[in-house]
Amino acid sequence: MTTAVSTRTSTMAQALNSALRDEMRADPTVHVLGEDVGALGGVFRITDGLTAEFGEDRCLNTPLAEAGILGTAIGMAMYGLRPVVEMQFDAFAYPAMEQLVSHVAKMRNRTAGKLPLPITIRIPYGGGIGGVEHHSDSSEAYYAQTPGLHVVTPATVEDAYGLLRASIASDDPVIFLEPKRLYWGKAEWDPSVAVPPVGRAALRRDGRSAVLITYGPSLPVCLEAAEAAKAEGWDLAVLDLRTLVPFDDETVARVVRSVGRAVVVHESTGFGGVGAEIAARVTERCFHHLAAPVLRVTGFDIPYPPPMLEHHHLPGVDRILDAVARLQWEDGR
Amino acid sequence: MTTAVSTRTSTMAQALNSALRDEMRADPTVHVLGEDVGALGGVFRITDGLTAEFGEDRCLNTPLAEAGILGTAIGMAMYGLRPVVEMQFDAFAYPAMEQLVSHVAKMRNRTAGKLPLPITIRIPYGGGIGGVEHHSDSSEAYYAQTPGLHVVTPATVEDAYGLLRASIASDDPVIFLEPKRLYWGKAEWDPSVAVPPVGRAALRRDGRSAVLITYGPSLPVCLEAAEAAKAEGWDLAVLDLRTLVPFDDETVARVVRSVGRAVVVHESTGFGGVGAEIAARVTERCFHHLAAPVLRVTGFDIPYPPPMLEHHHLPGVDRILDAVARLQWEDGR
Amino acid sequence: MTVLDHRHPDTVPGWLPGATGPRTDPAPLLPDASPLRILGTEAQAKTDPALLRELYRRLVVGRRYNQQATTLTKQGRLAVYPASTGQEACEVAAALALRPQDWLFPSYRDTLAVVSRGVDPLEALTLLRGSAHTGYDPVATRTAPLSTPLATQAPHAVGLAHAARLRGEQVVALTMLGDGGTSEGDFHEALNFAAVLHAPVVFLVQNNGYAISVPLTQQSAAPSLAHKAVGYGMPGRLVDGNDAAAMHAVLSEAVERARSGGGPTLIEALTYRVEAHTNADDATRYREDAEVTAWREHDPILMMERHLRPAGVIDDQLVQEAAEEAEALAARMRAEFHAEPVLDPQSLFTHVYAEMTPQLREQAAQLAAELAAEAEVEA
Amino acid sequence: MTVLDHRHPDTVPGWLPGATGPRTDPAPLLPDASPLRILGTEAQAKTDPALLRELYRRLVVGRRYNQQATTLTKQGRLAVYPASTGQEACEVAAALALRPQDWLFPSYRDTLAVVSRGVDPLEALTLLRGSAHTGYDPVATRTAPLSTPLATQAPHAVGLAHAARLRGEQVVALTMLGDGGTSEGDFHEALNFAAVLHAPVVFLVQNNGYAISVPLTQQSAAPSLAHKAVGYGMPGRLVDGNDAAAMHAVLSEAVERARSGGGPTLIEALTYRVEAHTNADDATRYREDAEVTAWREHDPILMMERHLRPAGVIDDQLVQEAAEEAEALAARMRAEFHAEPVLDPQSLFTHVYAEMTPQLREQAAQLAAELAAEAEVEA
Ligand SMILES: Cc1ncc(C[n+]2csc(CCOP(=O)(O)OP(=O)(O)O)c2C)c(N)n1
Ligand SMILES: Cc1ncc(C[n+]2csc(CCOP(=O)(O)OP(=O)(O)O)c2C)c(N)n1
Ligand SMILES: [Mg+2]
Ligand SMILES: [Mg+2]
Repeated sequence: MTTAVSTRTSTMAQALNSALRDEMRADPTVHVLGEDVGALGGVFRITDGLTAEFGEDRCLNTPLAEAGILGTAIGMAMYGLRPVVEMQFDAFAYPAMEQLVSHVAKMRNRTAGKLPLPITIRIPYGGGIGGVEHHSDSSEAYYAQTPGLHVVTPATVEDAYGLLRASIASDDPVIFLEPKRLYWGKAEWDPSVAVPPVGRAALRRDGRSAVLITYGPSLPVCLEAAEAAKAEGWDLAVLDLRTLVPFDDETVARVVRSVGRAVVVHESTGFGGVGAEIAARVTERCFHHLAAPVLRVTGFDIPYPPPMLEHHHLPGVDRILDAVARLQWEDGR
Repeated sequence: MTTAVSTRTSTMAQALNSALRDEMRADPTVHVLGEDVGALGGVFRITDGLTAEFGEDRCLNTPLAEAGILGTAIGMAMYGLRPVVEMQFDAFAYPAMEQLVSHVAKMRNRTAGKLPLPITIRIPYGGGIGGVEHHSDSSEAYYAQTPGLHVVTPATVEDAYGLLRASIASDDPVIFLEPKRLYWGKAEWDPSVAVPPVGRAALRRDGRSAVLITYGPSLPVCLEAAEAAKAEGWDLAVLDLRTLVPFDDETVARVVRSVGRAVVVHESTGFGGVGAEIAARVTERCFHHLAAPVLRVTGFDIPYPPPMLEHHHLPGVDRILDAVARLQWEDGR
Repeated sequence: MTVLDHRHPDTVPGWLPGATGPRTDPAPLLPDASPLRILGTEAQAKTDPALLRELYRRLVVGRRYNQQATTLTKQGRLAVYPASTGQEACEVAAALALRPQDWLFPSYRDTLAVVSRGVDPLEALTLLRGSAHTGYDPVATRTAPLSTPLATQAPHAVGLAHAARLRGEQVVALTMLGDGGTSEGDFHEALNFAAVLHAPVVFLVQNNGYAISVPLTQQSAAPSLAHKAVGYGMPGRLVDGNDAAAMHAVLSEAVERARSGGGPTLIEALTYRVEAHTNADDATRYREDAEVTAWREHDPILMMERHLRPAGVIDDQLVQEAAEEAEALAARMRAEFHAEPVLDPQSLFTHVYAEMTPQLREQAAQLAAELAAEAEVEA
Repeated sequence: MTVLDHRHPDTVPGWLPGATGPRTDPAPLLPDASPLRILGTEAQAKTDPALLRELYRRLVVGRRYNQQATTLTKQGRLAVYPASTGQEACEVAAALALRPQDWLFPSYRDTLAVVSRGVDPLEALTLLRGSAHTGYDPVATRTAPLSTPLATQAPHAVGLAHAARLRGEQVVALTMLGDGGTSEGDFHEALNFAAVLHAPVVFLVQNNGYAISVPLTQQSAAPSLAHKAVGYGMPGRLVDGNDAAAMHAVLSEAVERARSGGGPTLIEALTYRVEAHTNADDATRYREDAEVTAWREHDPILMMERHLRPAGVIDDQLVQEAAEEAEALAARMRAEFHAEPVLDPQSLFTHVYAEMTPQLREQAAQLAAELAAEAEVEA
């Protein structure tokens, strides 16, 4: 696979674009399709320049119909191609739900392995960008509970590049969730480092008081909270799951056992959210190591609010620290 | 509202049919629509005789398109009608996902209460009936995590009648999940008893050792397990949630605190399932009353298997008792 | 005897063995070869001058509305604005063709139609301002919320029209979509339901040549989008979407036909999106200026002036009155949008359900406590 | 220069200001007024007798297959069976019109087409037996899994055909749907994608009059389902679905047109579901016997015998050979299906992903332990 050597500084959006370009160069069976992915380069410019370099046959502007896009990608994958589908926004992937649940997630299983579908479905998700309704949904729980799908969501520029390449190279269908509000954050990263495996969490910050377990759009706010917690005398670890399915039980359990207290943080609604699964399985595995119940800090159980009110909905540093404070410290830190 | 007085013995399917008929008689704005709900009475006969009694205008055979059915029902509700939609099977509700999530669940909220949608969406769900693929999905978690929806699922003949009437009468949209494999179970019930409120769990069996928390299709197997547990010296309580949203925290927490041990049982896949939410919130609320982590007994994390293998997938008495045995009894019962 | 006993009076029941001929005659359902035009044709003289003047006045005001809204985005007073500049004839004709009891189901680009129906711009634009999802009362205004998920409003229009028909009320539902929206499954399902139910619905497709960056040729290979109608058993109409008189004629005919039990109609209006998709879009990435220039020549306001000034239907006085009304609206918009909206954080929790759930009550209390604490810190 | 540079060669780029005429001529896309027939027309004499005999043979075998499968349900050897009795002409013609490299995308009712393509009934029927979701190798047989979610297979056919075209391989995808399936959004989206991509796909709609209990009049108000084609810019063809010769002619023409770069075709075959929806259905609830009787007279096998015996194309020898082949197949089915299938519980966990996840490994171990414990108890 052709990869640059020196490190570069770029936004997450640019890193995603590089990942697509590098995979398309490395593997002629990789095809991109979606709404506006051609000359426009997608509304977030993630596919910028791909049609120019690879032609319309490799990067295709489709008609405006998400079930049709995913259904067409399924057929392409059945013939040996490796489609990468762009859904324009989280809420606009819902029309493809039947194709996703009844075919993408099940095709390998219902054909006893004869028809694997190596499709990557890129979905810009989450809020915090002042988007109007239907442009800020956190839809990860719909996908995480559907057997047969891998669910990946990067939180750093380097992971965005590496995990997207890993997802495209995977022989399983991958829901690749891109945190919109991190698209424009710049960082220095090394495109030549080994592609991280799907399914492994990353400890972003070590700590001895408690661990914040999070992913995607909520990682930066958790790191901020951990910084602020020092003033309160808390030394917080921050764990970035990176992959929701398959879940990295090993790493998560090891960290939780070592600190004995955990708070799960995500911006999607709490009830039935991925945080419930994390809290439940962590408790199942670490019950006697826990000094307090695993708490959750999430968006409220409401439809995503209008832009001028979204800051009330999204978990912030204070809300996270309030939860940490409720971790029953009486028995010491 | 006209209701019979004496008790009757009927199947759950017949009780649901009575509930529809009685609501349609009581309220002229109640309209039924869906595939085959007319002359055929639906593939499960739940709408049997409704077109004959109320005419095609009140019970409508629609074209074969679930998004169109639900979208049409939304428009009817916007004009003041009270539509009851029948989805033919669980997996065939997926095409309506966008209408459900982006409109049904949000319309009241996005119009500041000006456009409530009193729609009841009936969905026969779950397995155990030897159905071919796509006919046995347990899809409750998709709905339970979507704010704006109520999610109701009866487990007894009497509740099927009462909860369906309550759901139709509700001014909020209700996902009414009907456990297919309980359709043909007969019981004596009293149509004249007060309609149970949406949102309240029912303790089906009291016990002092531990509580099995369940709903819908898994209630009978939990009661069986509780019976069998006596031989092991366990006195198990069985709690039937009846409504998943809004969740009856009060009753659930009270029962769990009183017994100190809980196992959540449902047939849908475990990862990201409703059981995760139940385990997480029970633990949050009852941590120091718990002698053991809340365990989950669920279907495996796989696409629903073919009929000849489904018995391996579905939680049975033994699998439930195995979990009860893991509730760390060393500190006595 | 029910409404549905003759849900589609013209069709014979299914096919018979060895049947000959289609179930119904497709000929009357097919659109004319060329889009309907009135301005500059004989039909112009037969059109009520008062109507033409009213359309002109609304066009001018509508154009100014589009310009002012775009300006407000530059000043950060609107989060985003999808202009209907160049498409005003479709927008105002849609508003004018409806009666008060009729319902409008607009898409996200159709705030002008909503305003032209009488909704205050401040209320019509809350979605794009970011202050509320829907700023007007849909029931009081007979105007559904702006629909962002494309084509999803179409089945709503069918259901509402069907419900009104069941109640014996003469209500018509008009839904507006774009060319791109016709590719969605919901469009197909809505047209089929409307035809089968014989519902009083009018589907207005504004074919403005693009779905964001995707040109029509990558969206459809059909002779015209109006040709889709025959596949559902409803008439398809092709009209010059920049000819306000033609737009009003085609829409009024379809609306009144629906009202009188004639069933649904699909209308394709040929128009053009002269601005970028929204203020956030860069149209130079996917189209040539020459194309835009050509369409600016075919501008709906220019067309009216070109043909109606010589005919004396439009005179200096009307031009001046229209300009003044337009400026007054723009001034009001500037004033209203420069005031900061007052928003209640607790509104996050009201209207999720008829009654707050116990869980939402907990969460509302949590937010209230957080805000109280913040206020303390600030004090 | 790419395949997509001329994804739909006939359409002009969008509309021009003041355009006249549709983008392309709709006339050639519209179906003929009457369904195509060959049997009993002059065209019959022009048809290769060998082909007619082959079609007859397959019809007879197909009918017997349907009868035997239905019998197996009564004996509990199949969980459920949706018979294609009366529709065999569509099923066998579809199989015969394809070349080995072509792909078939069947719906749940089309196991006969799958068997007629050469798949063993035991493998074709695992879904309905309940032993496996898909019993045959889709890649080896160029036959997609039976699709139960209606119309969802249609976009798969488009994607596969498009992929083959991108690779320069002359592969055609034929997808089969029912009249009810045409109401689904996926049908619409698939046809539009096929037309826009100019993909080598053939859409065969078997209009058998019903979607379970719902008659065509409650499904569509169109002059014919074939008339939907013009709305996508592809030709629509109407054919007598019980005339095997006509079915084969229309399908072959469409398949070879697609193969030679002519793009997709929509075919509506007029036929009838003479049995109930499945063995579990009670058709007396929603239709009259008289209707069924009329169609039995128009039976595809009867029609061939009626017209081809006098012409000497079908003789006693062929009739007997076909009957013997049919009986042989039935006997094999009885034998094969009376053996209990051997199933591996661990197969629940294999093939969910390329590699078992850690969670699935735990669950597989749990099940293995449970089964071991059970075995012990039994021992
Ligand atoms: C279901 C859905 N998919 C995608 C989008 C994102 N999107 C917003 S506008 C747009 C283009 C719409 O084109 P068209 O229907 O022609 O309307 P126009 O913008 O030209 O008025 C797209 C793809 C959406 N809003 N809804
Ligand atoms: C998406 C979806 N909705 C509903 C069903 C349930 N269902 C199975 S067959 C059927 C009727 C199909 O009618 P048609 O398409 O005409 O095919 P036919 O049965 O006549 O062959 C229905 C509604 C389904 N399988 N898939
Ligand atoms: Mg457009
Ligand atoms: Mg049919």
